[in-house]
Amino acid sequence: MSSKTAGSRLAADVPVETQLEWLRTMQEIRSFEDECHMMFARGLVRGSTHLCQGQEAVEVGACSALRTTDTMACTYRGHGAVIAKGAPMDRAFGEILGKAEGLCAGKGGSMHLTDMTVGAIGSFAIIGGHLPIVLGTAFAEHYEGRDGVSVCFFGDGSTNIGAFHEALNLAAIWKLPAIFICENNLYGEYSPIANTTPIERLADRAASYGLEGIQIDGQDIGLVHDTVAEAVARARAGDGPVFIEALTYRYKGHSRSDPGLYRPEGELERWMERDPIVLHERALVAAGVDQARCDEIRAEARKNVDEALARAMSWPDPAPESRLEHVFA
Amino acid sequence: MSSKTAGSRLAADVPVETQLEWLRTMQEIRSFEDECHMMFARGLVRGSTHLCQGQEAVEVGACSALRTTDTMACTYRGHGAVIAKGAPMDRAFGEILGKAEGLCAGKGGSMHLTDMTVGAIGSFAIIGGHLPIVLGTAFAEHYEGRDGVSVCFFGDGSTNIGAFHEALNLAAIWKLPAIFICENNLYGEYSPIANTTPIERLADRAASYGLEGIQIDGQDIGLVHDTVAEAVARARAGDGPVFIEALTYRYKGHSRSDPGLYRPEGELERWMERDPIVLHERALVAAGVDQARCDEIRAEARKNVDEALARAMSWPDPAPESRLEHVFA
Amino acid sequence: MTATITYRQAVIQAMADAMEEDDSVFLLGEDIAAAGGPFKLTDGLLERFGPRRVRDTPISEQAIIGTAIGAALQGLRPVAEIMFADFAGVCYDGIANELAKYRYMTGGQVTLPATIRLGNGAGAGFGAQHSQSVENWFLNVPGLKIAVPATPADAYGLLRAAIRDPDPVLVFEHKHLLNSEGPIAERPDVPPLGVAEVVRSGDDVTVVATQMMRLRVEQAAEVLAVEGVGVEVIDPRTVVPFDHETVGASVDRTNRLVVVQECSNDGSWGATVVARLMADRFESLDAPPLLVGGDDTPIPYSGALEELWIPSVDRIVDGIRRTLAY
Amino acid sequence: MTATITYRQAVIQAMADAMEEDDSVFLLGEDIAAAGGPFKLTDGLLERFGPRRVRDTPISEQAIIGTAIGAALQGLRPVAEIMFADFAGVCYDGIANELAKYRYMTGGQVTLPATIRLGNGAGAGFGAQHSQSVENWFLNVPGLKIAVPATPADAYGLLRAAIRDPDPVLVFEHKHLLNSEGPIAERPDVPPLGVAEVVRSGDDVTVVATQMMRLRVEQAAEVLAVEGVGVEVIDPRTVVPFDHETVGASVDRTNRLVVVQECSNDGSWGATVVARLMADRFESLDAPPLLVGGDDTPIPYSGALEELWIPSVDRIVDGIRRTLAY
Ligand SMILES: Cc1ncc(C[n+]2csc(CCOP(=O)(O)OP(=O)(O)O)c2C)c(N)n1
Ligand SMILES: Cc1ncc(C[n+]2csc(CCOP(=O)(O)OP(=O)(O)O)c2C)c(N)n1
Ligand SMILES: [Mg+2]
Ligand SMILES: [Mg+2]
Repeated sequence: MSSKTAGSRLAADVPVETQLEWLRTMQEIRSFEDECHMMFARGLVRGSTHLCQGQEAVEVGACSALRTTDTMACTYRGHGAVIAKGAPMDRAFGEILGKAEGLCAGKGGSMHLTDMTVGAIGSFAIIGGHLPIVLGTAFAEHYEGRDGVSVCFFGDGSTNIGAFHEALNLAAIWKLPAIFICENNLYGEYSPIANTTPIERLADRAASYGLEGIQIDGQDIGLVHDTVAEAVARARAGDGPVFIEALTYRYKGHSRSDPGLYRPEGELERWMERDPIVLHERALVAAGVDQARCDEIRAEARKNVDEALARAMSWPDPAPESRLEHVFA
Repeated sequence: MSSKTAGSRLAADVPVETQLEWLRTMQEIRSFEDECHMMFARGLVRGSTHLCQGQEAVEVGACSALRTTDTMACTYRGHGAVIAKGAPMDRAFGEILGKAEGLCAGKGGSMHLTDMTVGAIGSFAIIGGHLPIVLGTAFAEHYEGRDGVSVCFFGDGSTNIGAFHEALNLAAIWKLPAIFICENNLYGEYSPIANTTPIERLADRAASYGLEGIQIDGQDIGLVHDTVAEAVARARAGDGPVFIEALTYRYKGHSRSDPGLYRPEGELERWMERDPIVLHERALVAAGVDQARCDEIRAEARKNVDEALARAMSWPDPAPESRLEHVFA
Repeated sequence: MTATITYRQAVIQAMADAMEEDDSVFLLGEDIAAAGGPFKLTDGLLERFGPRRVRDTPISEQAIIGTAIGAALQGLRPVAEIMFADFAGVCYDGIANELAKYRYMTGGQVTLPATIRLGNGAGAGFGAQHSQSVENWFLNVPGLKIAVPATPADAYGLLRAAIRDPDPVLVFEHKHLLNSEGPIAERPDVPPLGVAEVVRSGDDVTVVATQMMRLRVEQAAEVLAVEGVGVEVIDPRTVVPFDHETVGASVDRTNRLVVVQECSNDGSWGATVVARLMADRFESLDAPPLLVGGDDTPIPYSGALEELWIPSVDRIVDGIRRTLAY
Repeated sequence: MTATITYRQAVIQAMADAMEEDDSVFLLGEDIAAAGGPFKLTDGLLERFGPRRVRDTPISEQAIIGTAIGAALQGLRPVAEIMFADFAGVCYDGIANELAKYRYMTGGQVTLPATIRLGNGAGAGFGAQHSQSVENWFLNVPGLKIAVPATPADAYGLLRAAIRDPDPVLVFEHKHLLNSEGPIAERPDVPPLGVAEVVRSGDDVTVVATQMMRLRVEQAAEVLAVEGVGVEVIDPRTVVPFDHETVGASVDRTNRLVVVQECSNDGSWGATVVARLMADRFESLDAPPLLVGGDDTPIPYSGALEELWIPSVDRIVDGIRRTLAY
């Protein structure tokens, strides 16, 4: 994999205009998360939240390889993935704020952002819980004779829970069109991976299921896109699941109350030097895009976020009776 | 591993007299299981039973490498392992018959034979259930500064359940003195392993935990003993867990109601040609033991079983009030 | 036109008819395909519907439940088998935290027409981990419907209803009833979930029971009928939703309630029936509502003990008598 | 001499004192060592007792519970943390099928002094999968004791009692009470498990509640006291074993019972309390026993909805008034 100071590259067969849109989406996610951080700090939001600043290239790179009708499941650290899959930011904010017009009508919250209309089938808050569910969404594609795929994001720490094992095994034996993407951000909560996992390269776990395991630089959106796109093509062609480990880093603490003191000094700074948004912008400029164009896009992204948040803030709370709805169909 | 017609060998550093005792124990288990088979056929026993004829070398070979104070956990197919660890056959029969003097006072049954006095800490009927428990028995040895080990038997099919994964991972990261022995008898219930498991060599799954995985001929008691003895020595020395896959075969169906029709023709017969008891006897004779001595031991074994069963049959049912005991201490 | 059929045949026929009717129905579970099911509850279905729709899985209950959830999400109608209901323990999270709450947590964005079939109950010497009445583990988990068929007709009808239902339904099939026989119509009804059956009418006492206990209660009612006691026997057929109306209306007439169940009483569905009834019809009762259940212990293996643990006809008769004598 | 202490400090002190007293006590869980616990409930214990006795685990709840069982079997006294009680779903089998039944299934050969601590309850906007009152999942599983401390003194005392107890005990610590304060004696008592506390005496109605609901009931009792209504508030402190005697004796005097709980009523511990009470003291009641609980839904995220789901002081007052007016 690329060295600690390597840049990123553009995706091989994707128009530059599209890759400029990735810049926008990454910046939108970054700003979205920054706003969340502040809302929590200001006590505007209840519960907890788990932010993904620093991991945008994995989520946007992977989702950019999908169709809207492909499905994607992610974790409680899922704002980025859900936005990358196409969910509107205002309704995502609305959900986090517990508003009636939130994506889940205020019933899910930060950890459960879902937008079925764009194939974002759920954010899952029990470690491992969604990996088996992705088996079913992928199976249905086969069953119906379609060529859709299901992508599943999860963290490094999640590779130690039983559901991970069962899901990878069944996906492999049934050759399901499922792409398992492990966002290895080096920590599960406050525990560095070496304290909980006896191997270093998580991709090696693919071998237990007769699968190839691919480890990539998760800060390089072009590489992420190309890798996932290839995996998706294989899955669509009926060649079964792929396990991708994307090395990345979360800039913030695990959840809102975590200052991240367990990190060795300088680690965060080193990773920020390879910020995925900056790297992608540099790659775009190197490929001939005007810096001004990039600046403009990032400014628009920030504006989009501000407007989305303002809209969400203006929405009403859910009606009291609404809490009794949606238990059964 | 050895070819389909290879013989077995004697263990390297074990007195021949001791290895003659292994012959006795294997024969006792064989006859014990044959008697169980008949009791079930005659409707003397309720519930179900899972017999281990054909797998005796794994159980006796492994347990012969243990001290009485070492612990051993096994599955519902556990009569052999529990007897190999030293439990009295009469009380084992008694338990299967639901008698007051059964090992578990009639409360456990065939699937739960347990004899704490000999370190047979339990037979477990939920697939995977005991693998995490063995973590604790092994951990306690470390915690108390002892050098005991814990052995855990389980089947090939059990390597696909979540608990397997969690147990191997924690054992590895904590370097626990646990020996995981997979009795790969080619089937999980009625399913050949290839239908449920995307790899052939289960020992390879050890790599997911940074462990060495050893695959051996489970019909060769000398080899089983030596392999387990070495693993035990490593575990006692603090080098952590070992994963051993022993290739073996069950002669009977999965449980009492299964005639085993899913087996390819000739498979059973081929395996019976390498019957572990016969192979061991041949190895003993080749090493200079009188055939008559072997015959005598096997006859004694059969007699021991008959007598144990007769005793167990003579015991009374548990007293009605006894069912209310043993919920809490 | 009715025929006689076993509970097992009814289960098989329900799945076959559902699959015939709707291509989105498929089956998955351990050894349900090639082997026809550990309890032979899917016998012949692989042959009839092929491997696309009848699927063997590894021993991975979490994966089974997850697959059912994901497939249901995509509009399929999975019917997953959990061999012994007790194994719900290894996939409890999938059932209680994911399946039950998914629709609610997404504000109604998803519909999950998943059916989970589980082999329930005691009586055959399977011991503490293979004999439980597992519906009681899910009573405090809103979002699941729970069916507990006692007869072949209900084994058929409730399973059909479950598969058609847009929501998750757990169908507990009682292992000890698989060979029991009963009538079934040529074109059997598919009952709504949540409607009790008044199995036998009577004016003196209302006795509510499910599955194997329903059959024993029917026997107890026979015994008491000889003495001139009129026992009204009600089988709720689903414990969620529970038909409090039918039970309540009966108690309004009999003024006495006994619930017979194959589980410890604490935390049981029977306790909930009593609590609801007391809240709604406090004045209807002339005697304390009685729960007749298993001991407060795990289920013992030995036949001598298991038969004492499970409420017997004698114990049921005795409970009813005491309630009448109050 | 008493001091003031938070619920969190009480939990930490209980473990520290237990470890000081008995070397066989050790702790395990996710991020409990180096990080001092996700809810800081083991803060400082690694520093004080070292890595032999305070152990971080991977995210592997099945392994955590299994380790606790195996270690207990060997005579150790493990104290395992399940961060959010809702995660009991992923290790339900270990708790309900292994831990609870092990002693029974082996005919008393093993003793399992294992303590499982679980972060319980709603009120902070954690959503449907991180807010449940999970003690209700285990009510029909004989073999487990279940403690539900409400005050710092009980958080200390019940945890000490659990660790000393020879049997498995689940201790549910309420997340929303961690910063609440209360008195604790310099040498605090270790109460027996199964003895309720009469929190407040009164002659008009008996109200039973645990954890956060106990505190709200105390507030409701204050409101009603102003009107001259005497509310007897009882905190059972353990739901298994449940102190039916104390509650029953109170109802014998007040003739009215209200149970307030932070869960749906169906399948709740409150339903069991009512069922038991009706069986034993049918004549004591002058009004229908009332359960005040959450809606029959998963727990919604939005503050606007969650606060309606959880019984409020107003709703409790109203329930009590209706019971008195009957
Ligand atoms: C079954 C379960 N156990 C524990 C938790 C608590 N928990 C939430 S996030 C987390 C860490 C997960 O780490 P990782 O998989 O690396 O994902 P990351 O947070 O780094 O994205 C833990 C332990 C949980 N949600 N579910
Ligand atoms: C959690 C769980 N799922 C399913 C079963 C039913 N079951 C009992 S034995 C068995 C097959 C196990 O196969 P394997 O591990 O190879 O062991 P073997 O029986 O061959 O010794 C199954 C599926 C169970 N006991 N527990
Ligand atoms: Mg991580
Ligand atoms: Mg096998």
